[in-house]
Amino acid sequence: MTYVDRPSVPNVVKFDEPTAKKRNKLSLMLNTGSDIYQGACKKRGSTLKDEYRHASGTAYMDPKDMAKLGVKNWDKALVKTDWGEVVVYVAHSRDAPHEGQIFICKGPWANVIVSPETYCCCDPTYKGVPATIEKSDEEPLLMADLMAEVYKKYNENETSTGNRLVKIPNNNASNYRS
Amino acid sequence: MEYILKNGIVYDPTNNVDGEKKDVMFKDGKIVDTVSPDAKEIDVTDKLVMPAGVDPHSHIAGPKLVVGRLYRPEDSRRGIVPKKGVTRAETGFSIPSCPATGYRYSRMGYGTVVEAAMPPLEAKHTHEEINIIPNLDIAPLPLFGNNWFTLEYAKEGNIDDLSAFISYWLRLVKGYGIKIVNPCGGEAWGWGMNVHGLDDPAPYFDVTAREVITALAKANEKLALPHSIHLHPNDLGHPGNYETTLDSMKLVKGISKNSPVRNQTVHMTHIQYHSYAGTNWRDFKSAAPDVAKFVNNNDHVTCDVGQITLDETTTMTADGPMEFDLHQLNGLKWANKDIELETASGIVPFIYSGRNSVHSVQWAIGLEMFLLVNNPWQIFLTTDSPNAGPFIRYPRVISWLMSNKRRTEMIENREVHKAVEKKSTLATIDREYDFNEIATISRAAPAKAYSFTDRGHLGIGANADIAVYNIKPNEIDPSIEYEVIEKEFGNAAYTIKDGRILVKDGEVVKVVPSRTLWTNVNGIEAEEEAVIKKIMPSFNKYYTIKFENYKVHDHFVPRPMAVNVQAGKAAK
Amino acid sequence: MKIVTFNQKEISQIGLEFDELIPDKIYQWEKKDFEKYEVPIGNSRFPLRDYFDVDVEGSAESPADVKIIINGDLTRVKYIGSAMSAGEIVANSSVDLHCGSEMSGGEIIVNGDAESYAGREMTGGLLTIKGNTREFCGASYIGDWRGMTGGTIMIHGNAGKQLGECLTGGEIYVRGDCDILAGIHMTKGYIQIDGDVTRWPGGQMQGGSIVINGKLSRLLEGFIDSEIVKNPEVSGKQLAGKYIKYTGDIARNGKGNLYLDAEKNRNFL
Amino acid sequence: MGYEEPITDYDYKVDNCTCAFCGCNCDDLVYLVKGGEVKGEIKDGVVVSGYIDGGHVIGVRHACRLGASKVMEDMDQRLLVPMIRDEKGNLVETDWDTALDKAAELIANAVRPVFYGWSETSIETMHYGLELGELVGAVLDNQATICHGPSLQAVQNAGYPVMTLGECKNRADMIVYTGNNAMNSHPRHLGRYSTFPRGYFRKRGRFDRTLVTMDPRYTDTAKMSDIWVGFEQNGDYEFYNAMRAVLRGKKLEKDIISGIPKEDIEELVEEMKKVQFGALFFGLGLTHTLSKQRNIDIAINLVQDLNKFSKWNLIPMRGHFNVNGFNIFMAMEQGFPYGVDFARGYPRYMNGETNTIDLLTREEPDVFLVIAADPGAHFPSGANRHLANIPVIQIDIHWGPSTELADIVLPGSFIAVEAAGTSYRMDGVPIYMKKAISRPKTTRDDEWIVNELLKRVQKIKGIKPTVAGK
Repeated sequence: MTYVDRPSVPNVVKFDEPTAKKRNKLSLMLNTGSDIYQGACKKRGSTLKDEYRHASGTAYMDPKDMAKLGVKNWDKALVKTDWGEVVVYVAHSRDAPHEGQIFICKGPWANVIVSPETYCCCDPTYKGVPATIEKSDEEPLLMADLMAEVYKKYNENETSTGNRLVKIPNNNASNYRS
Repeated sequence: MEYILKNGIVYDPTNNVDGEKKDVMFKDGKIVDTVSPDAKEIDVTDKLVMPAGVDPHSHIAGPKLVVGRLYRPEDSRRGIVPKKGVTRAETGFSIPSCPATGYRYSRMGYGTVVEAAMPPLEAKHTHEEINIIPNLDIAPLPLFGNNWFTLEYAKEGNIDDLSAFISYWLRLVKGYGIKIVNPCGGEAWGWGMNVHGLDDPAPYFDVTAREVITALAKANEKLALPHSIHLHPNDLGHPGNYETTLDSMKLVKGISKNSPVRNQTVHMTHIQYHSYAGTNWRDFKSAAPDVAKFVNNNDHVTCDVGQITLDETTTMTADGPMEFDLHQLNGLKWANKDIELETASGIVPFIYSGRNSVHSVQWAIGLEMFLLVNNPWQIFLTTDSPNAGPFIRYPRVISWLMSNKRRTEMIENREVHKAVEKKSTLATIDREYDFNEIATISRAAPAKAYSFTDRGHLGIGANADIAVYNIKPNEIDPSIEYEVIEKEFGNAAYTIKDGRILVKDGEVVKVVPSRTLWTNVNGIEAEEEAVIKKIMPSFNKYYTIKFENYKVHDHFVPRPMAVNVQAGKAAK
Repeated sequence: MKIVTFNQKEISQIGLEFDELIPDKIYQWEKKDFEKYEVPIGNSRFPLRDYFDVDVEGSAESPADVKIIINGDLTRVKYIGSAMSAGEIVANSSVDLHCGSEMSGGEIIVNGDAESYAGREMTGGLLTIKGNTREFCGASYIGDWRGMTGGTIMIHGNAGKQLGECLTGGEIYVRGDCDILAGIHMTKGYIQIDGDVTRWPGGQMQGGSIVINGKLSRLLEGFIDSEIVKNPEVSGKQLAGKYIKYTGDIARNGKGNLYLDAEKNRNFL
Repeated sequence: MGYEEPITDYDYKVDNCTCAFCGCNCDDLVYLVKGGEVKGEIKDGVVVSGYIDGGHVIGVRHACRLGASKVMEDMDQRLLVPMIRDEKGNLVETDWDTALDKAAELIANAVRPVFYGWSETSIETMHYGLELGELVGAVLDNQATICHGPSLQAVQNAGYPVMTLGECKNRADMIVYTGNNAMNSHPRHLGRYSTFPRGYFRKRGRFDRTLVTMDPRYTDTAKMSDIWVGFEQNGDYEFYNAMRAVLRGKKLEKDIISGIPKEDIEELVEEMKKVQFGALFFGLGLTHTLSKQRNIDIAINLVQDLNKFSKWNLIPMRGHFNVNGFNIFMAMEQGFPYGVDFARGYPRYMNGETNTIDLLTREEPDVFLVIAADPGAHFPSGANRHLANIPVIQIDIHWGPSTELADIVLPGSFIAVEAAGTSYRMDGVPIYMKKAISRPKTTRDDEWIVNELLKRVQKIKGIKPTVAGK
């Protein structure tokens, strides 16, 4: 079967990094993309489940960065960019070393913090977004909770999600047409 | 439904009707000799009436077309027409979208088009496009000239197995006949190389174009396919290539034809590109007189021209190496598409300009071919669309053929480069085509070459595929009124397909789905099975697709028109 | 002289397309023609009068006699002055996409920012943007290797990415800074940037000239034959000061020229 | 995950099924089906025609982890009945007529409708979708807009020297993956098409080929490569520019370019010139970084330059199984590959204006139809926020992030398992994917749903249905 609890990652005990100076907050480059666990979980359709939260809502870090931040596998962290902030798990990246970069698989968690700017080339900026990461005690939200929290689709008390809506043409006016 | 077209001036070369004023009657999609008094009358008094056009070689559907559309949005944008009435929006100039292709052919009075290159692996794609193109009957020619199985059989000289292979494959991919493109050159392009001439072997396979062409021609006649081999010979577009062209034509001279309809055993396509003398682009000149002389003396050859129309167009051919050379020449974006085990292809945008000496001479060579080949049944109207120019330029080519005045004007007004006078004989030829000859090169002769007996003429029982133009043949002087000729041939007064009026006064008024013409060879099923069994291990090993998923399912050919052939026995 | 003034009443969320409101098409229009006119919005057309009050003064014999003034928030008005060949348009606001695209003559003044594709495929005329502009200013249509072929674009603010993509003629001046890949694929023409440039100007350029009077952060390897030139003359313009002159982009056998202010870019010496 | 026993308790096998996950479209899958009744022919336990009514796929042979997970889907989250969001904000079950009528009404009255998705459904469905789009003047766009759109733009600027995957399998002696982690995104690509298979001219498979990976990260693909080029993040353009300069015979001046020593670049170029047949596969690593389409643009130019020395081709590593299909379909129907706007009665294609993300961030659309796609999972929140303001119609098979944003949910069927259809592989090879089992009774085929929407919109607009071309 293709179900897993969480992606398998190198199981590194928090190691001593002599050059690393412990910091509460790191500035790094955020990349997003896909990996096999995220792909399998998403396309199987298990997006409401805990598996998806671990497959997609995880920031894969270089072990040196993890040491600097003082986190170990499946600890929680808050990632912030100009576009938003989200709580995710952290884990040792299988693609390490890539010091100074974190990788979050595409999914609702990464979406909150990537840039929608396309620079006229239709593709949002999914990679190379400057970000900060700090340790957090909060639990990453499950998919449905995250969507409700971020987009407020059915929260009646929220009137608008910050759009500039001014006037939508009324297309019922059939009298406009001959 | 019955119709009668009253009092038109009819040109029907197949039935020796040369500009007679007569009525054309049709009923339920077929031409008949009498209709009831209830028949709907369409008055076409003194107007030009011909069978609907038959295009013998055009690239209108298939993977490389779509690559062209995909990577040339600037071309798609050039031909935009908003949706209107029964028609959807059109896009594209040199590579129109599928709906536009159908509408534009209909407006010119065409009814049948041969799609000249279908890679068997992607045949489903070609058929999908055929289904989207409206208003035409389309016969796709699968590519066999660089197929690995063909190369092996040609090397062994195993004509029996080759025939069975081809007959099976035609059914598998729903193709009409054998297309050969730069034999062995396409395979060599797999390694970034090319072959030169007939005796340069393909790397590793160690087989020459001479062997491949001979083998395929023999197989073609052995099966008695309706069309002969359709040959795009080696060395396209190289100065001095006319010798290869002559050799290629000589090659099949000894093979006797096995067909009651067509005369030829080889159809040489876009011969304009293959009639160059010289050794490089500086001393490049026309060899059209030599090639035309050979054609005039040999009736086993037909050819279509591939006339340069001096437009910005998109060149696309299965001749991969030649397209790369072209890219090196003009530096414009180059697309290439190699198909495993089967063929290559390439695409490059190209701007043919009258100010360029080479392009102008190419233009002249095409016209020379038209004018120097005496028998209009041996030379057909094409622009190798979109290679030498888009098919919507056929009316312009017709106007050039009918007007020596216009040709002289172009040369004298320097609309083309002065090299035309030095490097070709065009300026010395004053022949002008008449309407009967135009009807022959664009209708009757191509239909005959493909053994289409149900179209290309207006005899009793033929499909009611008819074109009427707002030209009064008895009043007009095409030599002077070439502009009228161009305009009217581009905007048919009526285009009738299978008895249905599709175009009226240059506007598409009805849209019908296209049909697919393909050749079904019967009678050698046992041989076919044996051959398939033999090649299956190689197929499974080297293709990346399963045999079950290779074939063109009936789903993709919803409106087939199978031409049934008894292997070895020429059909009636 | 005819002066047509558009005063905005209502902003539409879905962009209005102004490609039919150019001097070439409206020089004979009266007020009542504007009253009747329906402007394309999305997949439909809606009365222009719902969105703009139009005042017409004077009369015009030809498009060249027309001056159009548009007031209001035009950040949702696309194609202002698109394909115009004569006359004058003054937009007193920031404008949306395609301002002055395909224009062949006349003048457009934007008293604000312009969104992307300003001056795309221009063949003539003058486009002045008093604020900033964004991507693909003076570029070609996607896929075409012939971009802007003539005319002038003046940008008083900053420009975005891929300024003057596939430039085949004409002149672009940027007073402010410029983002990556200015003059990419250009074959002819002239680009002058007075501010700083981030990365890789002139990528794959084959001809033409780029002058950078500010600081450059990164240059491509394809630029070679650097030499110091003093007070050079570039496409008929006399520059003052010391410049580092490069030829490139050699990655594409290019013969374009890139002039870098020598004082501000000492690290390249 | 430990050892798992092979699946033996199946009743039927279906051979040569096509995988509906990535652009590899592997067409050699064997579905192991339990239960149900065969509607068709069966021979030695293998269904040779027709399908199995009521069966379940309990195992898949030959598929990779991704393909297997998709085929053996999670039935817990399967959408089974149409739903409409009520006033309280909950999705409530409804019947097909109500849901379709409501959707059709929204589409018919929209001023700026966007139909997004299509990459995980069949060409046959797209036919109806396009007809609907042309009728109402919608924008049709697919997932290329967020993945390989820049590749297509680069193709439009620079050219498209491609091949079918078999060319690579039979001939290639150098394989380059750039900005792509094939082992994770296209797991069978190396094994079935590029690196490992024994081809006609590469009889020893992997041993006859050199594998190069260019990626800032040391990915799973990089780990199995012979050469890994780890250029710096966002340095792609400069790196390829340097390679092209070297190809033109230029000596590099800087010692390190984009994090790679110049000697390494020169050596790599030398290697690439020497091979007989090279294949370059590029992925989203190139399209999503700083210079976006220009990275691909210059990579294509590099391949074109290399063809002067030896034979080189490339293929974009398309993600969804039919994302290429939609581009091909739109190009043949209307001349442009994606992001086509029919608002003015003719197609317009303008990057940055007629693409889904741009439209959403500009907050233009007033109805959003999403079919066989998941913007909730893939769009940046800046774009998705607008979906919370407007009616969203979803046609999909699973309850996913987009369902959380949808107002009308129409449950479709699973192409290549429960419905047949045409798809185009990443290299443009068309494959007719067959139907193996029946769909859940309460769902409908995508084709039927979109056709039904079309018919209902035609009725609202008072237009007679046309049949031409269909």
